[in-house]
Amino acid sequence: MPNKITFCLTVVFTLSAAVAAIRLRNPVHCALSAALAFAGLAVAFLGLDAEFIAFAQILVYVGAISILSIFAVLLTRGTEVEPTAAVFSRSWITGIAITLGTAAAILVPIFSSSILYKIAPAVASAPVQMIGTELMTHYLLPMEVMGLLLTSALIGAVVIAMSDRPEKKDDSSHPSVTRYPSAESKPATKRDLTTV
Amino acid sequence: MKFNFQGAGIVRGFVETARNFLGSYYDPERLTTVEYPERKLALPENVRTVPFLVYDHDMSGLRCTACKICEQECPAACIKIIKDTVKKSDYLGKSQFQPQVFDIDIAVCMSCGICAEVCPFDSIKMDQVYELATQDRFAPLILHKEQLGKSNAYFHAIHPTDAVETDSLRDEAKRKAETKAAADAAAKAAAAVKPKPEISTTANSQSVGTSATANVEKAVAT
Amino acid sequence: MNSLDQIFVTLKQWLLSYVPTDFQPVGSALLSIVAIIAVFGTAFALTTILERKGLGRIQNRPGPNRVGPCGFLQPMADAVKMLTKEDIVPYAADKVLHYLAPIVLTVPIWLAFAVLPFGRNMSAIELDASIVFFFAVGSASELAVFMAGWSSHNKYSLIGAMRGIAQMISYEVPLVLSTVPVLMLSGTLNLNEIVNAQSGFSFGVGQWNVFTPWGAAGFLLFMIAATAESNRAPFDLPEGESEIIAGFLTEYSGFKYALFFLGEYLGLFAVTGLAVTLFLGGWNAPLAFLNVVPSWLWFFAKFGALIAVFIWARGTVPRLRFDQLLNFAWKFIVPLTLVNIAVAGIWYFSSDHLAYAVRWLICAGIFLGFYELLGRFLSLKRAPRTYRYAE
Amino acid sequence: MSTLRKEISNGSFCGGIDVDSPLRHFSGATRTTNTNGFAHDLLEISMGPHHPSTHGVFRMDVIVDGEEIVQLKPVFGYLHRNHEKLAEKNSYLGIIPYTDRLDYICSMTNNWAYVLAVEKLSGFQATERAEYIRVIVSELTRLFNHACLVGFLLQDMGALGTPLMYAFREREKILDLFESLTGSRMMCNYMRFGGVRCDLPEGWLDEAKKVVSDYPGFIDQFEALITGNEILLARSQGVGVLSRELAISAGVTGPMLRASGVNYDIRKTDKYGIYSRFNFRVPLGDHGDVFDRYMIRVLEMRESLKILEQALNQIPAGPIIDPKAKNRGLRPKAGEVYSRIESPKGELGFHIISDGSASPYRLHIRPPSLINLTILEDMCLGQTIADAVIILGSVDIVLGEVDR
Amino acid sequence: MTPLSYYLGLSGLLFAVGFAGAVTRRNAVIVLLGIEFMLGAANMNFIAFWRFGASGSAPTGIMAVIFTIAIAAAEAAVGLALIIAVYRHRQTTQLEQMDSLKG
Repeated sequence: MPNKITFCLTVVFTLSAAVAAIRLRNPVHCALSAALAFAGLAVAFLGLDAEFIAFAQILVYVGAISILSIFAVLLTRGTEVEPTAAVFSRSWITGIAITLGTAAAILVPIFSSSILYKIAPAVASAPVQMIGTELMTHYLLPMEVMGLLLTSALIGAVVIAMSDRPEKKDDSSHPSVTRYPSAESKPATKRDLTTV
Repeated sequence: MKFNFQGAGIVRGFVETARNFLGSYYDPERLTTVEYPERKLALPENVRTVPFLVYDHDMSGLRCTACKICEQECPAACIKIIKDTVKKSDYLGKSQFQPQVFDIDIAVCMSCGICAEVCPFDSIKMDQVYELATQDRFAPLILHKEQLGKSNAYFHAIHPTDAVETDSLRDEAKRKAETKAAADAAAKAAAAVKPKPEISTTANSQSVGTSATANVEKAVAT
Repeated sequence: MNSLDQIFVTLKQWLLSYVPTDFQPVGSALLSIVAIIAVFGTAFALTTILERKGLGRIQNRPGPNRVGPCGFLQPMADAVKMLTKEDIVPYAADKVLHYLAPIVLTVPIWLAFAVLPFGRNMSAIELDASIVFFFAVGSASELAVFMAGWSSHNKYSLIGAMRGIAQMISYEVPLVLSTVPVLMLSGTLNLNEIVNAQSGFSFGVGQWNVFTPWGAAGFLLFMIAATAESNRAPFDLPEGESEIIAGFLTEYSGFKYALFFLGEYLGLFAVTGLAVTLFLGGWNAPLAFLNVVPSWLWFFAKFGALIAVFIWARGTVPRLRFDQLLNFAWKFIVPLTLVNIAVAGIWYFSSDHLAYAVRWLICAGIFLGFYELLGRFLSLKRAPRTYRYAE
Repeated sequence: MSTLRKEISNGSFCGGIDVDSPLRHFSGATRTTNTNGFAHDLLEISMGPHHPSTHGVFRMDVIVDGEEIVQLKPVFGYLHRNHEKLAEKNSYLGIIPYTDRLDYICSMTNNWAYVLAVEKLSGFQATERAEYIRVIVSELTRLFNHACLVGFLLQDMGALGTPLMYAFREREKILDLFESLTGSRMMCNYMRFGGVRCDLPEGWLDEAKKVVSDYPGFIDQFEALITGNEILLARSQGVGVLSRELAISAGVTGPMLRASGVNYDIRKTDKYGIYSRFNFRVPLGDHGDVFDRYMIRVLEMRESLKILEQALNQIPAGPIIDPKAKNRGLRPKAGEVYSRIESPKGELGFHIISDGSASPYRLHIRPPSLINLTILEDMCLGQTIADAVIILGSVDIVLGEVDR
Repeated sequence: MTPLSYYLGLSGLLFAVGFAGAVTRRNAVIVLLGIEFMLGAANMNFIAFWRFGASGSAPTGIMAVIFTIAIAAAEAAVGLALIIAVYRHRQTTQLEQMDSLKG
């Protein structure tokens, strides 16, 4: 029973954060709510005894992806609220309709399938040691490919986002200043001020 | 000896701060703080804060003659003097004015000491009190004659060198004045046989007084 | 000896024996939480005063010594001041985020202490992947810094927040990478097991990771990254008070400011505790005969020593500039951590072929070579100069 | 990553400001288009007058692109106290305490500059002993001014007070000397036309010799603490470069000018006072950046110590003030004079016009801080906010002198 | 133990919410967030089926999720970089204004 209460709380938390993430007006708020939703998802993973995945989920989604999206929002002046967006607008109705439609399409089959009410085996765990061994044996090729993908994604992201502006050559070079006449052309003041 | 591996400068800095940290436990050079309200540093003799007025014996012996030189010379114009209406005899026996009002606004005073420097009567000197904070920014910061007046003994206590020098000068002047007075008295005694002695004495003393005043006035004018 | 070592464990079990069996997990957790909050809350108060006193001594002055005996009640006075101050929220601020930011910073940090082994049998929860958990809960602080800076609606705050996020992201990479050699050679992500792996003695000296070349290098790199990660000088750019007032904290006052302060120190404590666990043998005694001293005392002794190093650094070095900070991370620290991983590999595979001392020298030599090389590369344009004189 | 980071700092800062927020107008965020045609958001930051590192009530109106400065306007005048106009109502003697308050760190050199001008105007000559005393107190002033400056500079760099506290520790010793000599630690009001106000107290020279002989130890300690520090090198080398030409044409003087490689020290060129008698050198920098300005000050301290050693050993006995010189009620004959000295901050000049009355007809001060400050923008363009702070610190301004 | 269907229900709802966000929002960043939600929902399924499946001893579902998370990270990095690149050319992140293939 406590399990179910925890689970329900997690569901409410995750889903409301997710709804907030896609419906709030200010994109910064959206990104922050998304971080909350991802964290809620990680809690759900914990409930499924997948500790490593839960922590990885937080590390990657909360620590990296939501920060990245915040950066993207700020870099694109995304904080400017869409001027016409009312709190409740026509897109809400569309959104609710789509959500309900999709959810129905998914959930009706799930709940009509009796086999899915099965009870989990008492113990199931994937210790980190095992995950590591699997990654290095059965899943070696996918892991290598993944490394390649991440590297290329890193390079690709940098290249795409790179500015076209030429980098400054040297921080010791000083912009030439023309405000003052140069020392040579300065007319010498002849007035002798020390005469009393 | 200089090691020039990367980060050597930072390491040297760490050594230096560690030396200071450890030194603060045994070397007074490395812990220079004087914890003020409990411990106070002895003030050097020359220290000056705000002016005060010197008197001999008691307030009636205020040396100030209300000549207003300090009032005029004060760069910040923080001195206000009103002359008394009656004259008193000073330590030389001369008849001098004393200030009826002598106010210094120490909120304005910048402790430059020019008043003490220009005073021809060694009357205004620089004090050494420095705990002058008050709750009110106006009235308590205007020092009146009563607060400003301090004894010659106090002057001796805070500026011994200056005070001794001043006293010797004054003693000298007094001695001269006394000799002169004695001579005058002798002359008076000698002249006592002559007619109209009172008038002559009065005229004489008056002329001394006026000439002193005239000197002061002249000094002010320049 | 054993009873003193296990005194807290025994105490907890004794207390739990009064709790009904159904509630024992909850009771156990609560007891751990109370203990952690009490210990590290006190450590926070103590650190603030000791830091101020230490900095004072470094700077030839005694530091705060007015409140209570030797000034040790100063944290109480500070707390009273902080709590009674007016809590000012700027008119244009995003009120909700402004309110939430200190909470988001402070709460997850407490979680990090759950996995640290403070002594023999003394970690609040036993997790298989405890170091991943540690870094996962630490990632919330970036969000908190952003929330604080952005919601304050102040330019200095925003600059500070941007600096803060970029800095934390950049230094999280070397922070994690510098722990990798330890994980590699211990073969586990579990902090308790990492401590156990360092529990042996050779010639009476503890087999701590820091006594190996990769461990020493990793420790250095970890400490640098930890300094940056916890926004301490010389990496205190997000708050750089001489440049951007107080950075993302500019618009905070009163209790919220105190919470930020608390959160930053807790973050520092957490990474320091991790450094002790990973490199300094956790709660193990340095010398075999010192095993009589309780294990938790060793942990906190090492912990205090590392905190003192942070304070020392704060009193010594000036602050970096922002681009230099990032260059330092990406062009110096990150490559060195990668080199260190390789060094750890060499160390591991050469164990059968080479004598200990030779192995040590080779591994240290490789690392120091790269260190010097990368350092030169980083400071190409800079050198001490000579000056000429005119008569 | 570095380019990504560059983008992060580019234009992102206005992200925080909503269109409909009242701050939008206040922020002064402006949209410009660069050559590539994509919008950059520039942010105007008003650094000061309440800012931890503007050295007083000074404001820098900075427009930044990310953290890079594209425009900087120094705004000063918050500490204007009307010194030049006040002088027209004051006696010649009464002006001296006001000069203390120009550059309130170095009152001795301010006194000297003014007194020298009046002496030139009225033809007084300071006595031999007074000249020596003047040199001694001025070089002591230079010592602690430079020590404070490097301390403040490192404070601006974020060194959390340690170098500053060490500098202040030494400064206290010199201030103690000044206190026992003049009665005041900072507002000395010491020099008079034709000499100085009071003679050296008993034992003062020995104390001064002790301070001077201990001082190199402090400089060594200070340099060990920070000069080789890689962070200092990284922060200051190549930052805030002031070219030789610009420095000359902008009228920059003092250590700043010498850091740019120009051999110009009024102690050498004018040989005012008795500086021609002393053997000392003028250190010159080649790069004109913040590090050179820092080092020049450190080296100048060592040269000042040489002067002090010579002066303290050679000082003759004799009167401290020319008996013919008149201080109170001075009325110099009508005329005009400009006199200058090498104050620790640069060329400090007093231009006095007398109409024969008891107050100057006009008095104008050439404050080195102000003139040196005028090129702040040229040094800061293209640098970051953090650099601007240390560049300002390396200029060595005192707002009392800038605003007068 | 919470039955499997509960987890699948959460997964389905999260997927629906993410899908609605991806379809209805105009801001490209938030569309990306919606897609991440859908990925997260899929991960949920993997984990749930692994936990309730017979093959508890082999971490198959875990493996799949590890790779999904890595892909999601790469996708987010590239996607956001693309958004920034597009913004630089068109000064907008509103998807409906990105209606031209010409850069």
